[in-house]
Amino acid sequence: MIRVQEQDFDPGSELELLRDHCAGRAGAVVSFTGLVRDLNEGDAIAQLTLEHYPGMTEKALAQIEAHAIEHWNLVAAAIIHRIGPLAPNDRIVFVAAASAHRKDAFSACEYMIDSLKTEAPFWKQEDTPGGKRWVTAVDEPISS
Amino acid sequence: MIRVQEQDFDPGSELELLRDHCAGRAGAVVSFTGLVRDLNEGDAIAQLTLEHYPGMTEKALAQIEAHAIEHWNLVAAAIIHRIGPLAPNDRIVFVAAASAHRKDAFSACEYMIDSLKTEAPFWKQEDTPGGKRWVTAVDEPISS
Amino acid sequence: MVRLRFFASLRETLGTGDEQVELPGDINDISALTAWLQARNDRWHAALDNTRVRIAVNQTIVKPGHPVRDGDEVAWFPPVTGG
Amino acid sequence: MVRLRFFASLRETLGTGDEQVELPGDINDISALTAWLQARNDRWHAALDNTRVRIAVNQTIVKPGHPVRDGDEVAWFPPVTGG
Repeated sequence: MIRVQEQDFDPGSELELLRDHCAGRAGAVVSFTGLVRDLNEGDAIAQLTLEHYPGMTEKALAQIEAHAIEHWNLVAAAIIHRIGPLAPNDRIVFVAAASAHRKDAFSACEYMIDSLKTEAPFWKQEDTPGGKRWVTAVDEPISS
Repeated sequence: MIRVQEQDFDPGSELELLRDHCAGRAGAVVSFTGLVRDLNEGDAIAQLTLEHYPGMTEKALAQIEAHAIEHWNLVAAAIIHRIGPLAPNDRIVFVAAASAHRKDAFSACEYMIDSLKTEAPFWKQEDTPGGKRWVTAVDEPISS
Repeated sequence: MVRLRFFASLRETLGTGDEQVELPGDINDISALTAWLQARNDRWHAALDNTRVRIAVNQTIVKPGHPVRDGDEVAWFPPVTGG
Repeated sequence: MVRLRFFASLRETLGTGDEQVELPGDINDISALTAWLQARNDRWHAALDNTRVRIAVNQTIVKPGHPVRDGDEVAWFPPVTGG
């Protein structure tokens, strides 16, 4: 399940949907929730704005999810990413993997968020006391 | 935060409590939820019953959590484990780690559930078509 | 008095989960205490004669030979399977 | 016509995020298309003269020299920072 949206999401509801979908076949559900930190590189963050590339984003996320489901034999998976303006402690992203065994659920969840951070076309702009600035990529660059 | 209880828990509420507690200091929250599978070693599972050692359980869980918080510099953590009779797809255990960075949150969460499975005094009994049976430990034995 | 605890399959096999015993004067470690319990009968002997059985003193896992004193709580149980 | 997309800091620097252009007859790959856009002025030249700039054709990242055809959507953007 892939969603890109401005509005907030509820991790509890998403986990419950995954569990309903698994219906006894999954023993392990691992989730990652990304939150807006109030400090980055020593500067206070008043607001974070997420820009994305509509269309390509959904394609990239669907590919990441499909690869995870196949490679780790997941029962279910989910990726949700917010766009637009966000405040400190707001949720940005949610990634979850449900599997029969816990190692697979951990590996798949970590793979999905790692891949999202290098392969999905989202860009963060921070609002700091010194003005707006684009966040610089620190992870590996996007690959072809 | 450590809890051992018969009643169900709500992962969404627990994640929200962690987020409130972090208040902008955590960028990553990783959670693990363990569910009752409807099949184990080829047999249908009608019910799973969790026995534990009251007192020692809480001590073991508190040690696991304290080590994770210190080693990975977590902002917050939680371990909840249910006891008593459970049905397929019921939640058994919830472990969560909140950290400034995602690698730490993943490592700490996986450490806590791995340690719980070998160090905390819980025992599972399965109700199968062939009768009740105690689950045999497959992980590393508990250490001193 | 020493409090003896048994859990899971051991509790079922021995038919007891919690008892209080007067510690004989010549018993001062868990290995001697285990041997003393094993002398009760064949069922006790077999159940505790298992290298996978764990022993905790005052709710902390200990190694063979760990001392036991009056007032202690000693527990025997199989490898754990929670989570 | 080819649809040109620019995102994030590149969109801001160039002052455009989305435009349609008629592809000149002698341009048939993204490297030639990028060079043609860089000839617009110094700002365009500098902004696209950066090895970290990624190029996507029809919403898939491509390598230098990838072909461009009439009807394609071509996007330039900096390394991604979501998640």
